[in-house]
Amino acid sequence: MVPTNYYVILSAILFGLGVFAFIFKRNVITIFMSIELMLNAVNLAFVAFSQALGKLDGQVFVLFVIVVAAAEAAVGLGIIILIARNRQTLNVERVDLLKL
Amino acid sequence: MTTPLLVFFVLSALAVIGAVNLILQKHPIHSALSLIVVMVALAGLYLLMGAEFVAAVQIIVYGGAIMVLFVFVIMLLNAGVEEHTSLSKLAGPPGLLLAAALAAFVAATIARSGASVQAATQTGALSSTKGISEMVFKDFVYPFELTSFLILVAILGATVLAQREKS
Amino acid sequence: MFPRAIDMYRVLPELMWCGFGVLVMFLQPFVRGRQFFTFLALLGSLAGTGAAFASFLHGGPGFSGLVQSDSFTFFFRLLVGSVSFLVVLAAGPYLDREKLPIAEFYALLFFATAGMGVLASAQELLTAFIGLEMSSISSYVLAGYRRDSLKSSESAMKYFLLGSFATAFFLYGIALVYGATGTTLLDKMALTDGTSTLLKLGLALILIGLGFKVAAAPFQVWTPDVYEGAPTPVTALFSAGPKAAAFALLLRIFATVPAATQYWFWAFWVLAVLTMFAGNLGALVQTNMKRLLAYSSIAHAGYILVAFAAVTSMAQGGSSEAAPAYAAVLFYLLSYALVKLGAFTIVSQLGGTGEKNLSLDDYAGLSQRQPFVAAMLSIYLLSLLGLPVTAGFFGKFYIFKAAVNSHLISLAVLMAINSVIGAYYYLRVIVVMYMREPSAEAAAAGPVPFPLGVNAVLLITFVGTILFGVYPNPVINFILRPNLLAH
Amino acid sequence: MLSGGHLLSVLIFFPAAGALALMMLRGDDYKFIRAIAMLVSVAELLFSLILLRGVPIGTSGYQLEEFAKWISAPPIHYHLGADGISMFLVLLTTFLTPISVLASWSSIQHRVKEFFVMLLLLEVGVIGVFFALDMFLFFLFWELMLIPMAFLIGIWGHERRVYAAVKFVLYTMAGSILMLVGIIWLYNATGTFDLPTIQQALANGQLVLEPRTEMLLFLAFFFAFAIKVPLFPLHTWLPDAHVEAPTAGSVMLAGVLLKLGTYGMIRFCLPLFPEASHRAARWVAVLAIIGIIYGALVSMVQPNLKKLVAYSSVSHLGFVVLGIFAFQNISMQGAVFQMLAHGISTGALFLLVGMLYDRRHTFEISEFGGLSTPMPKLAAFFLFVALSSLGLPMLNGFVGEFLILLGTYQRHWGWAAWAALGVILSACYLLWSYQRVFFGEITREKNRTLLDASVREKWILATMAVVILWMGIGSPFITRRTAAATQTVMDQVEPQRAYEASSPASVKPQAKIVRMNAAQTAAIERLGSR
Amino acid sequence: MPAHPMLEYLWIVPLLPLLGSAVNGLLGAQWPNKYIIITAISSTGLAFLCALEAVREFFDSGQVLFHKEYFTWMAAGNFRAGFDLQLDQLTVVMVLVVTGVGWLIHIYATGYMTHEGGYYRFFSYLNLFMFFMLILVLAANYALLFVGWEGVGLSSYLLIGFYFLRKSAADAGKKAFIVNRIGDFGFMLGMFLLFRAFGTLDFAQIFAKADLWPKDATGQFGTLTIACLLLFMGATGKSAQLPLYVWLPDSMEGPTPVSALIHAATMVTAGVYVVARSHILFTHSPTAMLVVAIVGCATAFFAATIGLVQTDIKRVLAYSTVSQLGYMFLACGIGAFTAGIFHLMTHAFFKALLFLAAGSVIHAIGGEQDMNKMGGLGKKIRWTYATMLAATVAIAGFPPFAGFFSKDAILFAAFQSATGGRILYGLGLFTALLTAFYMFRLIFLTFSGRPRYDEKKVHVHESTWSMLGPLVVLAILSVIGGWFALPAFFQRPDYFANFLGPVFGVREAVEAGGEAAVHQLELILAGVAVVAALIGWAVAYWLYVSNPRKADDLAKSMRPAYTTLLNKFYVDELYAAFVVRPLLWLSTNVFWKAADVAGIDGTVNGIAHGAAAIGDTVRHSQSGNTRSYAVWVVAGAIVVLAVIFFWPSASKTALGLVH
Repeated sequence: MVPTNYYVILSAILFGLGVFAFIFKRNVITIFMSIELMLNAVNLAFVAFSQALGKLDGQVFVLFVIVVAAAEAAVGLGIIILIARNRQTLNVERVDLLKL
Repeated sequence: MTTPLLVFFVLSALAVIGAVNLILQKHPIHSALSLIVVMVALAGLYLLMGAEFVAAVQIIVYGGAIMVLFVFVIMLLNAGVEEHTSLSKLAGPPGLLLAAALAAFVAATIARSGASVQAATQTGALSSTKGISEMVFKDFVYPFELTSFLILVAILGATVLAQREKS
Repeated sequence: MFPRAIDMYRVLPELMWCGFGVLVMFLQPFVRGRQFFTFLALLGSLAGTGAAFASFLHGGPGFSGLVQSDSFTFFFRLLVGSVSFLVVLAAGPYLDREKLPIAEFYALLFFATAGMGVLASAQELLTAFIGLEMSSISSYVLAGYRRDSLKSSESAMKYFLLGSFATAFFLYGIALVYGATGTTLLDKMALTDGTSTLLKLGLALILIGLGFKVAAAPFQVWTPDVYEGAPTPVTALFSAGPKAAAFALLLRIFATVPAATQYWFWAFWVLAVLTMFAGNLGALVQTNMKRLLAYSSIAHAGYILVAFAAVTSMAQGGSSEAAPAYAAVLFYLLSYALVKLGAFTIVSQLGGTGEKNLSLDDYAGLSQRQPFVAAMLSIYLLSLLGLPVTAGFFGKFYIFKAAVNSHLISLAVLMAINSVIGAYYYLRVIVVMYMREPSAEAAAAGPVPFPLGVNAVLLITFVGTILFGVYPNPVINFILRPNLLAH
Repeated sequence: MLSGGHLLSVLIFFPAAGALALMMLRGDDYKFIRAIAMLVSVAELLFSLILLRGVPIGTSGYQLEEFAKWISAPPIHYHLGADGISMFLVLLTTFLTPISVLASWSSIQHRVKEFFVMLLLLEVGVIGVFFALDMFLFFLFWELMLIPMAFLIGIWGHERRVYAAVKFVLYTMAGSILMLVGIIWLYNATGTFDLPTIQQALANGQLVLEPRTEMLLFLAFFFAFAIKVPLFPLHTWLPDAHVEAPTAGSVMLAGVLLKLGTYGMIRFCLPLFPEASHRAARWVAVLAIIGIIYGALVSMVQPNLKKLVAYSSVSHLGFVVLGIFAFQNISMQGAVFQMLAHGISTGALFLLVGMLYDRRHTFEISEFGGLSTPMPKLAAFFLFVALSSLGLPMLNGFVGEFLILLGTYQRHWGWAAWAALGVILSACYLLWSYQRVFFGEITREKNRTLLDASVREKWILATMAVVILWMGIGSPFITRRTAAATQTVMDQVEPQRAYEASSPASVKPQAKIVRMNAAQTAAIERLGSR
Repeated sequence: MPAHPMLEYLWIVPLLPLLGSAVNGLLGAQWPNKYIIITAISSTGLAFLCALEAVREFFDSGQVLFHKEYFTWMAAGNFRAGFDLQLDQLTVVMVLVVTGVGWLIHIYATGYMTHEGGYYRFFSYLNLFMFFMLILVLAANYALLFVGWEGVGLSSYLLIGFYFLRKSAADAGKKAFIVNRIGDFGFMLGMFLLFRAFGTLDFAQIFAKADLWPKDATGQFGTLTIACLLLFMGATGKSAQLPLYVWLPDSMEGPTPVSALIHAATMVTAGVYVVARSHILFTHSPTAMLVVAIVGCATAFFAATIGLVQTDIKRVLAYSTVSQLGYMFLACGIGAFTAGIFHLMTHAFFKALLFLAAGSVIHAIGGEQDMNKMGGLGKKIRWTYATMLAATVAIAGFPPFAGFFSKDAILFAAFQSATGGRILYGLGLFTALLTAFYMFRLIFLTFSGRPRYDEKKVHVHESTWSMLGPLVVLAILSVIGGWFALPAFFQRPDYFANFLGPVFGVREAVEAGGEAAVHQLELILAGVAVVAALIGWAVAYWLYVSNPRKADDLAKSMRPAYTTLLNKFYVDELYAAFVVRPLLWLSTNVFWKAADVAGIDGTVNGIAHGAAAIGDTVRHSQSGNTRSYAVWVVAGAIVVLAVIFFWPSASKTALGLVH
């Protein structure tokens, strides 16, 4: 039996890596992927807690999160396409018309 | 070391390596593949915890549909190797240090508070897909219905954003 | 299994909004007339807002406690409903001018409104999350609605990336809270042990996520960029709607979960101070009206956070004296929404095709070119500044009162200092409008036309601003009722 | 007592109605607009004269009270009332407004309609401040009058008008927002915004403020008032505002707006926080004295005539503050009188400076010189007004200064002695500037052909001169009517005379906060139901 | 009809000149000179007549102090200052001097000012002065007295600055006013102190109460001492005593009738009047008395020394006035109030005459005031010469001219005075010598010798009779004015002292007509004084008539002393260097530019700029780069976490800190 804590710590590590990736990466798509990574970390925590608590609702939440992630992905990628079209770049650092 | 623990370590190592690889890879397609590795590893962990339904959804929806969408977009936009600019002063070492600090803090806090997670009592119920569906359609029917509208929003949004000008 | 009718009643406004959203989407391919959709949208937002009365009359918890239809919910539903109504009024002419598709806009607006309604009524974190996402995802799209505009698409991208980033924090917070308490239902959460570190961490992360949504410093960085880039009616919506909804959720968590009030107090204190200063100081040097108003939004979020600090400080004692502090937040959100809508609508209209005339210099001598508009804008600005006979004054007054009530004198004094800083840039706009001569080309161009819809928005917001500035009793009495949050 | 009908409300809102009517007019018929503005302000003046009958001599307490419930939570009432002090300040306002209208007759040539609208709105705010008995209402009017004044400076002012207008607003607002915090804090301690109720509770010991709280509250109020007065070192907005303001703006600013600060001190600081007032008195007095001397010295060396007059206000208002914080009935009455006298004489000085400006478009003293020759009448009026300002007996300035100093002397001879230096210095700067402007040979060719006072100007100045003289000789007309009010203030500030420099901590009030009891709340309710 | 209508309506006396002033001031600009003259002369003349009638009624009523309250002028708390007039013997003297001499001077001025512009203005001011002066002497309380006190200062300001086109005139006027104000500063404080001590400012009440006070011991500063000294400070300002005398010589910038009226006969004596009026207070304070005596004596001597070398004819007279006023204060200081007032009266006659005659001289010689450019005028303007000579003899103290009696009374009193009397007497006597010297020097330089002016250009002419008339009248008064005291020399009661007895106490009057030994002494002292005056005359004659060059030689041989005297001991320069200029410098550079503009306003603006600078920094944190924004979010997250987890007081108990 794996202690719940292990899972949660793993989720924290993955979440942290997601945050790290968000800052580190320049490509919009990859940055978006790091968000997905963070959401996955959340899912892991939900399932782990669900198992620890012996309640199913945690898993239901995971389903919802996945749906939301899908919806976000659809819109997000739409935006990314828009940006790529408008700017001919996928580098977030190049998209800085709005500032100061 | 028990078998589940061994499996856990293997899968979690896989997940972490995948995540790190996502960061290290220069080409988005490689990053996407690394992410899929993470997702698969997580699906394995879900199985390990006995959450088969979630694991399946993870593979099908996440690993399958969503990541395919990613790859599709990468291909569509013909995204090349990541351009390594450093225009942001903050996002250099200081920002990364902050991110690392945040991650470390969250992980450490969770590690220290392990006792506060309530102990597992009944694991058997977890495998019940029926239970899940009952919950979705009974207890959580309202958010569930809302997610349907959410998907509508997504569809609508995607078309609004990505469609070519009519003129 | 079909839910009970009473449950449906209690979420009727959201259903209305979603339903009209779907209807608009459905009719879009069949109907050409733009006026039709505007009319439909007005009808829809009114219907949703009207449905709020129905659900208020049939108040109580719905869907086994996932949502709560009480006075508090009612207030926010009315607020976001009115906001959407006014945005429809203002957006119609705007969309025509910018030649943008109209039906999709309204549909997205409806879904966003519904999301806010969900946020306001949610009594459970996951439902709240879904609501948040509904409003957020619609918002991302709306921000990028002017697809050809570089600024608009950039705005959408930034909003989307950072918004999702923050959402992840929020979600992780929910996960940890769930882990610590075994539930996501707020009222059940209240019954559990509030001292666990995991809960503390979870609540902290939730605060981070919501702090981003309400543009609290240092999470405020996205605000100016997104506000500037988004189409102006959308900016108006952003400043009034989602923010109010996020505040509603925060309030709900406060009111229900004692642990939150305990852990959050100092965080709110610090965030309030940072936010006020970041907003006001940032606005000092702005020359673009949209950005200026964006920074002012940040500042006002700071003021509201002061009231939050007061709420926490009061609620900690568990006394009923927190009620005026809640009322302060609610009233402020109302007054602020009215004013911001009016101001952004004027900015939107004066911006001209393609939103070109947004610089402060374009407002030079406005009082001579369009005295009526200048007077209106001045009233809004003075309300933001917090001068008497405007709703903004009472808003600020109630916040001061809440802060002093909670013995947060230092915070009140800091807020006072900020009010003075704020006065400077609001006055600057008035000064430019009234005390500078119009440029030759602006004078030659003649007055910018103000269509009926826009004028209606101005009239409504103006009347509201003055009415609530002179006679706030009905609102105050309503939001001070003891069973505001039935928990 | 609600027997007075609604005179006070009428006085407050009549100019507002006038402003509204003006707004409806077409903007290009200047003559008609001016006439309407004049009509409204004169009618207002006539209305306000009824006050003289409505506020009987020797009756303490507020007269002509009006009470209506307004905001339910927190309980805020529309509560107006007048006593001797506020009555005369209102009369001063209603007197100066038509004068200002007349003074702007020809010098305001663009955006005429807005100008008079702003002027009338300013009158609304000011009168409201004087009549308000609910602290919230007071604050409301207090803030309300800022905007018209800022517009008057900012639109119709001179070169650096915008800077001055913004500075004026920010300065004042800095203080007033703190005052708002103070008002709310006081509400917290008492449960009411109603001034008479709080005063009553203080008087019969139902309300005792903890010393530190009282001091902080005092400071919150005092700071706002001190900025408005302006008390050294918070005065630097004043020269800018005055120099840049149009003549009418300066007249109203110096004549009325500055008095709001001293009025606030009399109405709020002293009665509400007697202990703190006593403890702060010596510091306030020091600042006031510094203001008197410093203002005079700085005034003396100004090359700009209007700035000179502005700084002289700093000096003169220092007297008023000193008179108030001497806690002597005589000096208090002197302070009230000086407020009125300063309003008239400094107002007249600004009118004169404005008339010079109308002719030469400059305030630089070096640009003038020898003006007595082309304009003997204006010179004579100027001298007359300057003499009143420097406190020549039989003119109004003297009575106030004399009573203040006389009273202050009874409290502390040193204060009076230092302050009396200001009397010498005022002669220095006024006469010196008068000499440089009007005496000597004409130094600039342009000045040779300047026109003397026109008929309109003569009427304005003659009116002012008559009032100056009348106040100087018939001062009891005023002091008799303010006596009861100042006595009330004295009664409120003096009974707890724990203030003794020699015996510290002799009588320390108990640290307790007593909320309104049910009976008092009921009393308010009863008042409201009538 | 009341029994004594003029007394009952005493306010008419001051009101008449005020009416004249108002009428001339408001309407005179359009009038021909004739109307102006009629208004001015008739108003003051009527005032004189009314005053005479009032005096008659006063005698008629048995010389009882008349006091009447007309209306309240200031009232606050327990303080009341009324427009209350009173008439007693002292007032009678003053009123008659003021109205009588004033009227004569008015008449003179109608001739003198004929060729000046601003005729109406001049008479308006002059009448205004009369009004205030009458208020001053008729006032029944200090507050009303102060009205007149300040008012005469104002009139003096206006009249000195009458030739406002001349900078020196405007300067002089301003200086007069301001120096007077410095004195008034003390006067006001004195009043405040009196009010504090007695609770009233009415003469009658104060004096009644003060009489019951014990004397403040010498050297101690009791209330009365301080009050007296403060009042005396006012008097030094008004009456041009050390150290506030500086304005009077400058005031000669005004037209000569003004100098005669204000700066010789009336206004400057107000200080003496006040001290005399307050004699009950002063006599209760030996310290104050001593100070008065010393200041008076010192001023008398000091001013006389300066007068020795002045060349401007009016300035000599001005310093002479200062000196003579010093005599009056000396008299008051040693308790001889009667003598002081007596000298005040005689001085009014002969000094007014001197000024008017000097004016006549100046008029005759075409505006020249430098005595070095006169000479030999005696034959050409005989009337002027004669009258002026009479006045000079009077001031020099030759019997039986008026000055002899009054000066002698003072010196005698000084000699007898207990504290330091001999020194005061000696100095006074020496001053008398100097007086005789510089006055005769003036006469000799002006009227004797050869003309030193250009006889071709200057046509010397005698003045008209409107000017000479007053001269003659005053000359007569200068001769006989002192005869009131004549009986004293025959061991009979001094009329004047007797008359003033009710005011100053009978004791004094008795002393004047005392025992034989005292009488003997008085005769001896009178002889000594006459000898001193003779020496003064002789020296003047020797230097300026017999050996005209000798004077220059003497001046050369004693250059430092001479220049010091010529420059009036550099007092003006000292004031300028140590008071005026530092104050202006300080005000400009320290208070205004450094403290106000740079310091306070700089701080305020600095805060504004600081805020803007911070705002700019905030704005630049808005780099537009999404990655940076993400870092901000992370930073914010860390802030929130840090606050929630590590804020030291993030617990319930610590929450109390903010409460």
